[in-house]
Parts: sequence; C-alpha cells; structure tokens
Amino acid sequence: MITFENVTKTFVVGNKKVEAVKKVTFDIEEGDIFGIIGFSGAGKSTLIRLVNGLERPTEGKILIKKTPLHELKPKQLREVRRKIGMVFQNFNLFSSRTVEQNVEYPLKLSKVPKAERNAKVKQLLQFVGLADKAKSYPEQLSGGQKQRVGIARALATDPEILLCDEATSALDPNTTRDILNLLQKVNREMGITILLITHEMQVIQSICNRVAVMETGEVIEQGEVFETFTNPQHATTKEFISATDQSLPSPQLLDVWRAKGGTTLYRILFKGERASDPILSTVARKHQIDFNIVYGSIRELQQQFFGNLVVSFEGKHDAVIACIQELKSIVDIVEVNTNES
Amino acid sequence: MITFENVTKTFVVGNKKVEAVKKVTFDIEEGDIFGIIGFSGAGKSTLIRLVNGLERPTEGKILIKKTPLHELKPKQLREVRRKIGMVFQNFNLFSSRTVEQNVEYPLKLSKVPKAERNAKVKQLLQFVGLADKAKSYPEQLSGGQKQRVGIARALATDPEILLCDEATSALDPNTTRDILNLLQKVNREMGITILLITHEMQVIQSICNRVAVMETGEVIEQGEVFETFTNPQHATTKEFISATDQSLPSPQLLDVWRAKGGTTLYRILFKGERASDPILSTVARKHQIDFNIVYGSIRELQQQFFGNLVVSFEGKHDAVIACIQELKSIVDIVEVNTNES
Amino acid sequence: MKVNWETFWIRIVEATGETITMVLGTLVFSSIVGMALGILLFTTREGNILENRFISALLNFFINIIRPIPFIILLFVLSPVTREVIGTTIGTAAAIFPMTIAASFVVARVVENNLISIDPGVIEAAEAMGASPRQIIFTVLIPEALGPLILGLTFVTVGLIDFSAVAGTVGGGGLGHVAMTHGYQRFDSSVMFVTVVILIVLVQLAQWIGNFLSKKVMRR
Amino acid sequence: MKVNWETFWIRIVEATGETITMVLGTLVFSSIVGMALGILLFTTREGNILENRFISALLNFFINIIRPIPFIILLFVLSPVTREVIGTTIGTAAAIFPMTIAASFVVARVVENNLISIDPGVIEAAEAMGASPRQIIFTVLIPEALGPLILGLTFVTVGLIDFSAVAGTVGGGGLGHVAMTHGYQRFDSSVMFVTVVILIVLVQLAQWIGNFLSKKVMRR
Amino acid sequence: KSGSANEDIVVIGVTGADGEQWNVLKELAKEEGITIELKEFADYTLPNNALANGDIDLNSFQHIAFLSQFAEENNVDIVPIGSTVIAPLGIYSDKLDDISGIKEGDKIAVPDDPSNLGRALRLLETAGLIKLKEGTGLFGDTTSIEENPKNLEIIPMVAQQTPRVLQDVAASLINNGIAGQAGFNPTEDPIFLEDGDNENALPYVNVFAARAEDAQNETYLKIVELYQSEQVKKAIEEETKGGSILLNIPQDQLIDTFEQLKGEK
Ligand SMILES: Nc1ncnc2c1ncn2[C@@H]1O[C@H](COP(=O)(O)OP(=O)(O)OP(=O)(O)O)[C@@H](O)[C@H]1O
Ligand SMILES: Nc1ncnc2c1ncn2[C@@H]1O[C@H](COP(=O)(O)OP(=O)(O)OP(=O)(O)O)[C@@H](O)[C@H]1O
Ligand SMILES: [Mg+2]
Ligand SMILES: [Mg+2]
Repeated sequence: MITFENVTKTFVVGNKKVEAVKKVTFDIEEGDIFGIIGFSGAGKSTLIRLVNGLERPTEGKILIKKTPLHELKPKQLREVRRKIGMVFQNFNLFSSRTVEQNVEYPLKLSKVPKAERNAKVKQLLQFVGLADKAKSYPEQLSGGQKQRVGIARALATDPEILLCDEATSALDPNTTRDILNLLQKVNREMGITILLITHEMQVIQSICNRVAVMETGEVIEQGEVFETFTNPQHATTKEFISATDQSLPSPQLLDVWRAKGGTTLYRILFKGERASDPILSTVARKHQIDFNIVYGSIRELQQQFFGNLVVSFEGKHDAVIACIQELKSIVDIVEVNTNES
Repeated sequence: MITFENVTKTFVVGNKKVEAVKKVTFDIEEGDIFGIIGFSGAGKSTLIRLVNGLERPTEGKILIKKTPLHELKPKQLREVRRKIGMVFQNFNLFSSRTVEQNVEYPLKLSKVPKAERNAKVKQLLQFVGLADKAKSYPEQLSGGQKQRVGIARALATDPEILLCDEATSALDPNTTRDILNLLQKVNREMGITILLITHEMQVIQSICNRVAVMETGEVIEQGEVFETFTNPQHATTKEFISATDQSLPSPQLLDVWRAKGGTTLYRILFKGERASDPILSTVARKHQIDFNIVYGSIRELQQQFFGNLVVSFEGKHDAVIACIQELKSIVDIVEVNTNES
Repeated sequence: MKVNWETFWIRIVEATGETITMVLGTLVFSSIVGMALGILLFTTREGNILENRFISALLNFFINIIRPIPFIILLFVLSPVTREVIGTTIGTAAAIFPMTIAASFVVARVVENNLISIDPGVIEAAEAMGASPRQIIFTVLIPEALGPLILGLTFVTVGLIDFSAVAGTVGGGGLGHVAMTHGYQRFDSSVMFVTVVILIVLVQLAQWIGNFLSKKVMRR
Repeated sequence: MKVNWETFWIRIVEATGETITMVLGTLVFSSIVGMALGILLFTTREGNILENRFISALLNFFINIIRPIPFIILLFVLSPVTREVIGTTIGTAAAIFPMTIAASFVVARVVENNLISIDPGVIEAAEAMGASPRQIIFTVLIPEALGPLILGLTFVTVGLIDFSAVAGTVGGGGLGHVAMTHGYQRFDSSVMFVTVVILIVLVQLAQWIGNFLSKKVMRR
Repeated sequence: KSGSANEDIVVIGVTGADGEQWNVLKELAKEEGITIELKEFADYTLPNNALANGDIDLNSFQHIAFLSQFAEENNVDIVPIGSTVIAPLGIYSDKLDDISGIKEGDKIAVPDDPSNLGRALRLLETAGLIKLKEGTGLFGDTTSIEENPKNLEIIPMVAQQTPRVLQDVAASLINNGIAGQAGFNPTEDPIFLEDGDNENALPYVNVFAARAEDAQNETYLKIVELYQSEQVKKAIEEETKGGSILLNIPQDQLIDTFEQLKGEK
C-alpha cells in the first residue's frame, strides 16, 4: 500500500542541515494499523507528511499503491490525497469555520450532496462527543476538543488511508480508548490502512499490528507488534517498552525496600502462552517457598499475555536457589540490582 | 498559596452559555504539586488560566498568597504574574524569536543581565535537550520540541508558582520522565508550588501529592493522591484510575481465556504495606493450590506499593474455595465476571 | 463671488451622488480585479500553492509600474482604452474605469498583505485533503483572511473617496471635485467646509460598516 | 514648448532628489507617528491589552476625518500649522509636514490591519509572564507582525511616491510635478516618459527592498 | 446626448473655477431655447481632448495662446469662435509696496501651468527682474531664464496656490481673475501689472473653442453673443472684483491670432 524506498528528508536551518528522515525503507501493507514510535524530534511527523506529499523527499521515493508520488501530476496527486485522511499534530482547524463546518469541509471538496454531508457530520460529531459544540468555533474549544474535531474531519470522507499524527495526545484515557476503538473498527470493517504516530507505547500495544521505531531520522527497528514488544532488539525500543511497563520500581522505592530488610529481587519475563501457566506458583510450591510480587505487570498484547514481574522469594536459602534455577529453565529471570536500577 | 472561592466561569457562545468552571472551591498549599485531571473539556485549562488572570471569573474569587486577584492594580498583577510560570497547552511560542530567544524572553522582562540570561538559557536548553536547536525558529521544531521550549520558558525565571497545562502531552515517555523529575526537583529544592493539568493518571501518580478531579466544570473529588488512588469515591475518578491500570483484560482476551478452558478469575487489590507481603503465595501454599497471574500490575504510588492482580487458582475445588475465603479476610478480592467485563 | 447656496445645494447633492457612484463602482470592480491579482501575488510566492517565480516577478513588476504613475497621467495614457470600453472619456462612468485600474493594484497589495498572515498549517490541511488551488483560494484563503480583508477593503474605500476628487477632474464630478473647484480654486471656504464634512460623514459610514462586518467575521 | 534636454536633465536630477527627500522624510516621520497611532488603534480595541472604548472611538473618528480630505485642501487647512512648524509653506521641507500628517493616518490603518492577524495566544503568553503593555507592544506586537508590517510600509511608500506628485503642485517640486507640468500639460511625452520611468524605477527599488526585508523577517 | 447635430442641448466644458457667470448665461440661453449643460474640469488638457472627441460641444477655459499650442501639438481641429475675458497677470506682495523692493535671493511664486508660467516669466522680464533666453516663446519655463541677477528663487505652483503663499514669499504672480476671487482688489493691489490693452496681450484673451466644422454653428454663436450681455459682464465683475475684463473681439481677429500663434514655437 505505502512503500518507502530509501527516503531521506533534509531541512536546511541557516547553514546547518537537519536530516529529519534518513534512508528510510519500509512497507505498509493494505489493512495494516502501522504504528510509528520514537522520541520527540525523531522524524515521525516528517515521515508521515511525506506520505501525502506535504513534504517532498530530498532523496528516495514513496510509492502509494505502487505509484510513485513524485510522478503524479498535480491533479492526480489531489485524487490520491482525497483518499488519504490526516489528523495533524497541531490540529490545523479552519478558524473561520465552526466545528461542523470543519468536519464538513472535506465532504464539500468531494462534492458530497448536502443531505448526506449533514448526516455524516452529525454522526461523526456524535461519535467524538462534540454534538453540542457543532456551532462553536475552534478558539472556543479545549485542546482535546480541537483534536477530536481534527479526527472527525480526517474520517469524514471514509479515506482508504488514515494518517494520524499523535491523534490522541491531548485526550483523556476514556476518549483515547473510544478513538482507538473506532480506528480499529474502521480498519477492520472498512479495510482502512492506518499509519499512526504516537509516543505512547500503550497506543501501539492496543491497536497496531505493526510498528516501526524511529530514532534521529532512522527506522531502527520494525516488525510485528507482538514480536517487537516481546523481543525488542534495539535499546530505544526496550526503553519505550519498559517506560510503558515501568518494569522496575524507582530507586527510591528500592531504597525503601532494602531499608525494610527486603531480600533480593528477581525480575521474571513472561510472554505468549507462558503467561497463563501457573509457573511461578507451581515451582515455588514445589520448593516450599513463598514469593512476593513487588512490582510489575501482566498485560495483554495482540490478544496474548505478556508481562514481567519483580518478585522476592522467601524461604530457605537453598530452596530459593533451587527454585530460581528451575525457573531459569522455563522463563527469563534475572536478578535485580538494588544498588543501581 | 492559591485559593479558589466558589469560582464560576461562564463563556457565551452565540446565545448559549457554557459553564466551563462551576462553583469551584479549593486550596493549593505552598509546596504542593497539585494535579488536576479530568476528561477533555472538563474545564481544566479554564481553571488554570484563572490563576494568573488570563480569564476573569464570572463569579467568586481567586486569592494568591491571600491577595484577591481582582483587587490588584494592573502593575501589581504584573508583579504577581512575573512570579508565575506557565506552560501553555498549545505552546504559544513567539514565532519571531528563536528557541533561545523564546526562553530568554521572560528573563528580559525581568531585566536579568545579559550574561546571566545566557547562562540560564543555555542550562535550560541543555536540560530539555534542545541545545542544538537554540537558533531554530518554532516552525522548524517538532511538536515535542515546541513543548519543551514552552517548559524551558516557563522555568526560566525560577517562578514561585508553576502552571502546567498538559506540559508533557506531546512528549515521549523518556522525556516526560525527565521533565517530571525536573518538576519534582524544583518543587523539592526550591519550594516551587506546581499546579499541573494532565489527562494521564501516571503523571499524577508519579509526582503529585494532591489531586483534583474535574468533570463538566466541577471539582468532583480532591485530596491526597495516595488516598484518591487507593480509595476513589467518584465513578470518574475510578475510571481514570482503572484506565491507567487497565485493571481488567479486554473482553476479547477473556474470550480467549474461556475458550482455552480457563477457570474463574479473581481480582485482588493490594495497597500500602500489604503489597509487599507474600500473602498470595503463603495462602495458596497453605491450601496446596497453584495460582496463575493472568493480568494486572503492582505499581508504586507515592513510594508505596499499590496494585491489583487478576489470578486464577488451580487445585482442588474445596481448597480453592477455602483459599479465597482466607484471602478475603486479608485483602480485597472479587470474582471477575467473564461474561461481561 | 461666493456660491449661491440657494441653488448650489443641488450641486452638492448631485456631487454626493456622483462620489458614491464612483466609489461604489470602483470598489466593486477593483475588489474583483484586485482580489484576483492579490491572490495571484500571494499564491505564486515562493513555497506557495501556485509557486511561480516568473508570474510572481512579472506581477510584482507590473503592479509597481502602474501605482507610481500620477493618476492624471494614467488617465491620459488610458484614455483610448477608456473610450473603447466606456464609449467616452468624461463623466462618472468614464472615471470609474481608470479608477478601477489604479485601485485594483492597491487592492492587490492589500489583499496580498492580508493573506500572508494566514497560518500556513490550514492551507496545508486543505492541500492534504486534496483541495485544488481554486478550492484553496475560495474555501481557505478568502474565508480565513476575511476579517482583515474587510478592514483592508474599507481602508481602500476610504482612500477611494479621497481619490475620487482627482477623478472628478475628468468630468466625473463628485464632492472632491466640487471642493477643489468651487471651494479651493474659488477661495470659497463655505464650499470647502460643507463638502469636506459630507466626505467625512461618508467615510465614517464606510469605516463603521467595515468595522462592523470585520468584527462579526472575526469574532473579536 | 518642448523642453531642451541639454539643460533639462539637471531639473530631472533635482526633481528626483526632491521626490526622494519628500518620500523618505515623510516615510520616517509618518512611520513613527502612524505606528504609534496604529498600535493605539489596535491595543484599545475591545478585548485588547489597553481596551478603551472611548480612545478607540475617538481615534477611529479622528483618523477618518483626515483621510478623506483632498490633499490639497488638507494642505491649505494645515498651512498655518505648517508655517508654525516648518517656517514656510513652500518647498520640499514644507511639503513633508502635511504629507506626514496625511500619511500617518494611512500608516496607522495599515499597522492596525497587520496587528489584527497576530495570534492572540502569544500576546496572552506575554501577559502571563507579566509583560507591561509597553513591553508587549515592543517585544511582541511589533516583532511578531514585522514581516507584514514591512510589506505594509512598502505599500505606503509606493503610495507616497505617487502622493508626492500632488505635494509637488504646491511648490514641493519633485518628479511627479515635473511630469505634470513639463510633461502632461505641455504635451511633451519625452518628459512624461522619462519622469514616469524614473518613478517606476524608484518604486521597484522600494518594493524590492521591502520584499527582501520582509522575506528575511518572515523566513517564507 | 451631446453632439453637433443636437440643436437644443449644448454641452460646454469649463473649469469649475469659473463662477456665477455661467449660471447667468444658462438662464439667458434658456430664454432662447438653448439648454446649456456644463461639464466641469479641473485640468487644462482634458477639455480640449473631450471637445475634439465630441464628448462636449464647446469649451471655455483657455486663452488663444494655449489653444493654439494644443491644436498644434495634438493635431486637432479646434478653433476659437468667440472671445470671453482677459485677466491680466499681476505681481502681488504683502510685504512690498513696490517692485523695486525685491531683494537678492527672494522667493517668487509663479503659476505652474505652461501658459501662465511663460506669461509670468515674461512679466518678470518686463519688470526688469530677469532676462529670458533669446527666442523664448509664449511657453517658457524656469530653464528659459538667461539672467537672474538677483538670484531670485522662482517657485512654480498651482495657480490658485500663489495667493495662498504670499506670507512665505516676497511676491506672487497672480492672475487677476484669481486675485479677485481670492479677495484682492485687482485694480489697486498689484505692485506690477500686465498691460491688458497692449497688442501683446492678445494671445491671453480667453475664448470659446469649438471643433472647426462647428465654427459657424448658429446656436454656438448665439451663446457667444449671449456671453457678451450686461448680465454676464456684471456677474464676472462681481466674481473677480474687476480682475477679469470682458472683451468682445471679432472672430476673424481671433482666428488670425490663433493661426499666427500656431506657427510659433
Ligand atoms: N473562549 C471560549 N469560548 C467559549 N467556550 C469555551 C472557551 N474556552 C473554553 N470553552 C469551553 O469550556 C469548556 C472547558 O474548556 P477547557 O479548555 O477548560 O477544557 P479542558 O479541561 O482544558 O479540556 P482539554 O483536556 O480538552 O484541554 C469546554 O467545553 C470548551 O468548549
Ligand atoms: N520545517 C522544518 N525546518 C527545519 N527543521 C525541521 C522542520 N521540521 C522539522 N524539523 C526538524 O526535523 C526533526 C524531526 O522533526 P519531526 O517533526 O518529524 O519530529 P517528530 O518525531 O514528529 O517529533 P515530536 O514527537 O516531537 O512531534 C526535528 O529535529 C525538527 O527540529
Ligand atoms: Mg511530531
Ligand atoms: Mg485544556
């Protein structure tokens, strides 16, 4: 559906060059919900803006449905763009239009009849929870409300591709969940391909099937979400995952733990089927020891279980050692260094 | 430090009235990191803008250090404002100034000598990771970079009060963590009172000591963070907390669980000291049954442990019943209804 | 020597009508032409939707050729064209034509100036939705800049009222002309005073309408 | 009746100097006065930092009193003041004074028009940091609108070059006056042509400088 | 609605600066069944062009000298068909009582329209203040000055402005018609006056002009005749305080002067 071939985008600031996107190559298949994650300034927005030609690559090419973007005539480019919805990071709402007029705008461009437009706008506003703000102007909206208008506007024309640049960053978890569910729904029911940028691993975790991790312009890792989460290759990816999972307690908390005479902590990683087996409890019981879950989580990822727990074992020293030994053969288990975390 | 006395703010849109803030009364003490959370459009931004007089209350009054804002002469109001830093939800950077000039701006207003200004700007930019963007203009920055400039600018004058309107919404978790740590640091070391708005419970959880929950203009719940988290009174508050903790697996996952013949699930709530005792394992071992942690997390909250786990028990039916009975006397434990979650 | 007010007030009424005719006529035509030129000036700028160095340079050059020519000389130069288009070179209608030409270029600059302040982000948003340049012009540029544009056109209108005095020279008549010939040239301050007062009233009216409309559009 | 170019070119050079003097002189003074007035117009608007209904209405009224008065009449009305301030009512210096008065009001409107497009958010940000109205004006309003402001001033400058022709008729001299008297009125197209070409060159130069500066300031 | 064929309505191009006499003339013409429509111009070129192009039927704002020059330069067939007034040019001052009081470096305001400027320079020459170059015709300008012993600063400006700047100059050259309108007494105030009766003044006689083919149009000649009436004369005298003098010069003589001037440069 969308192919990046060795794409580089360089900005010139004064006499400095900023390589916002560096030699990026990857494919987004039809029907994907493709997530892009990366630190602030990694080049995510620039990358997504290349897809609909808002930025032109300095090098390389972008293909949409096998057609290279740069070969399109202006009119053809517009045709392509009509089928691509975009939610902007900074909303870009028309200040001269009310909420409903903003959402109606792309429908007008596509010459949809008035009655149909009205119905669609109403339905979308209902969905994003802004039915009562239909007649408000953007400057009369809160940050999250603006973002929701942007989302409704991008969805209005039932695009084939949806580009979301941090579409839920200003939203509370409930609204985020609703929006993400909607995205998943349009993806499933209408086969819309979604490319979404986020800095929240949870977003990727909850709806994406594929993910790319960007760092300083490069895509440093990409693949299936479950694979990437459970077996991250790159340090940055690990950081993102651990940031979501807060896989270790804070140093302060560890201090508290130690001060109270807590014993050695172990971090155990579960994934896939494993998470649903009572490994820990079976092994511990076998060795006649207790364990205490100090920290960590077991979550859902692409409808599989996945998690890590920080535990301490309490019981005879030998038994603990044996127990850990046995666990090592089944799951990933490492000692947590309580001096530095 | 900051007192709201029965404050109401009404906007008029066309001939409709929007009550953005409704009869709000509360206190923020010196040294607080006070978090405000609420759904999009709840009135958070309006509330925070009342503190430095960017909005005037329709009713009620706001006192800063016991001085009512509305009684201040323009010059006095400016004096007060110089001691209040503000991070705007939509950044509001000066487009005619470079990154460093933006950060320098409030220092210039306060007539800080050039050398000192330079040093301060350099230090702040270093901190927010934008030293290499010092000469860039706002439109050349990514969303997160703009937000970081806004943060640096608000901190430049070492204000006594810091107002943060979604100061980390556009930031990746690493940067967010750094910023939050910084806020905590300035709060601790320099006694700066912080009022922050967020829609992420994690933010509140990690640095706030007090929290207020807003809904449709009203403050529906407020108090110590630990108290509020562990014992939320209001449905909305519970929703926020559960949204963070994703305390239950998704219906899909539960289906999978059931399809695989999984047994009844129980949700156990731990808090405070309790979390660090090996309750679960002790009791289970005693009853000779195994348990499997299917879902959930144990986290840190205000340097205490806090969490909930969804577990299944495997063993003889009677033993399981007895085990659950015993657990009930120690912790909160409820059966998870796998038909509807 | 001084005018006889008993009969002269009719001339003043006529002149007021002539001024209004000239100004409104010119306003209508020059708004259309000037808007088109101004939009072209803006959209052909570097990095804009119809970026075109050549047209941009040409337009800039051309507009600045017309503006500095003293109006009466422009009038003279244009007179063959005026005769072709209007059928005559004197009278109110004949004044509107060269005034329109001159005013269009003023409007063009004012329009360009106002379009420049539009947030590039919203233009980009429309582009991303597949809006054609034509659609962007009519559904984004004009509506987004409408408030300031109205103020800009009001500014031009006020200028036109002043301008019409010069155009009066060619037999277009109007208050400015009366002020000049019967007032200034004949040293009759009563005429000067009356005409200027009427001019001021007209201008206040125009400005009031402009302010009202722009405030309505801008909601601030 | 045709001029003798052997001697006349000196007059052209002189006239060019006079035009430049008048335009630059007027530009400098009217920018200062007009900027101040324009800022006052903007800041006293409803909901703005110096909101003041009375001053706002007064200024609006006053500015629109001066603008519609035909320049030659304004000149006449102002002549006692001009004599007081400049010492005489004839000559280039004496032309600058009434031109400045007239142009200031034009600049004021242009400035107001450009300030209106500033994002209210940044003004708010400065307010929140405790900036005084004076500081907001100098550190926010002017810098944030500088690009369009420069274009606006360029627009006025081009207008002034045209304007100076009228001022020339009362003894200010300048190219416009030469074009009128030696060219137009004497049917000498060579003079018309030469003067108009010089005027156009001056205008292109002014516009080029304006475009260059504004582009530099606006980075687009 | 205008055009030579129309017998009843006559459109006359005038400068608005002329006054009451036109209303008087209108009344008189009405009695004769002629409707006069006035088109006011503030410029000296357009009324001739408008006449040549048939936009108007007659005009009356210029003297023979200007008309001849216009006809020559623009190659149009316009001729004088009747005389109106002559307004001698005077030197006025509010500081001096005598022309001899003009000092080194003084400022002199002169009208800037070509005919009056040439005429003004002539008058200054007659007054012995400057000397014009050999062969300077009726339309000299400041570059035609050969000698300027007192280094006078001669400042051309719109004719109506010269009386207004008296305070700022040593002397102004003012057309007596204008001077009268400006409130001077044209017979007593000038410190130096053009000789209106002189043969030399003939070029400065104002005329009605028509397209050549209309030179003998009866309606037009009737208007010319009506202009010479007592009522019109009185109106002119009142308006200009005697600054403009009504002249009745036969058409032949006007044409002669006109043709003669056309030959001059
Ligand atoms: N200037 C205004 N005019 C009219 N209504 C306004 C204005 N500003 C805010 N509102 C309305 O007031 C309510 C509260 O807005 P506010 O910006 O305080 O919400 P918020 O809690 O900050 O939301 P978010 O999390 O989305 O930023 C919203 O319904 C909004 O539409
Ligand atoms: N127009 C521009 N001119 C110059 N530099 C730019 C421009 N746009 C982006 N950049 C730079 O390119 C880099 C990538 O920016 P981009 O907006 O793609 O980041 P991002 O990954 O979206 O970050 P964020 O999560 O903060 O939005 C940044 O360093 C930014 O400063
Ligand atoms: Mg971005
Ligand atoms: Mg908000």
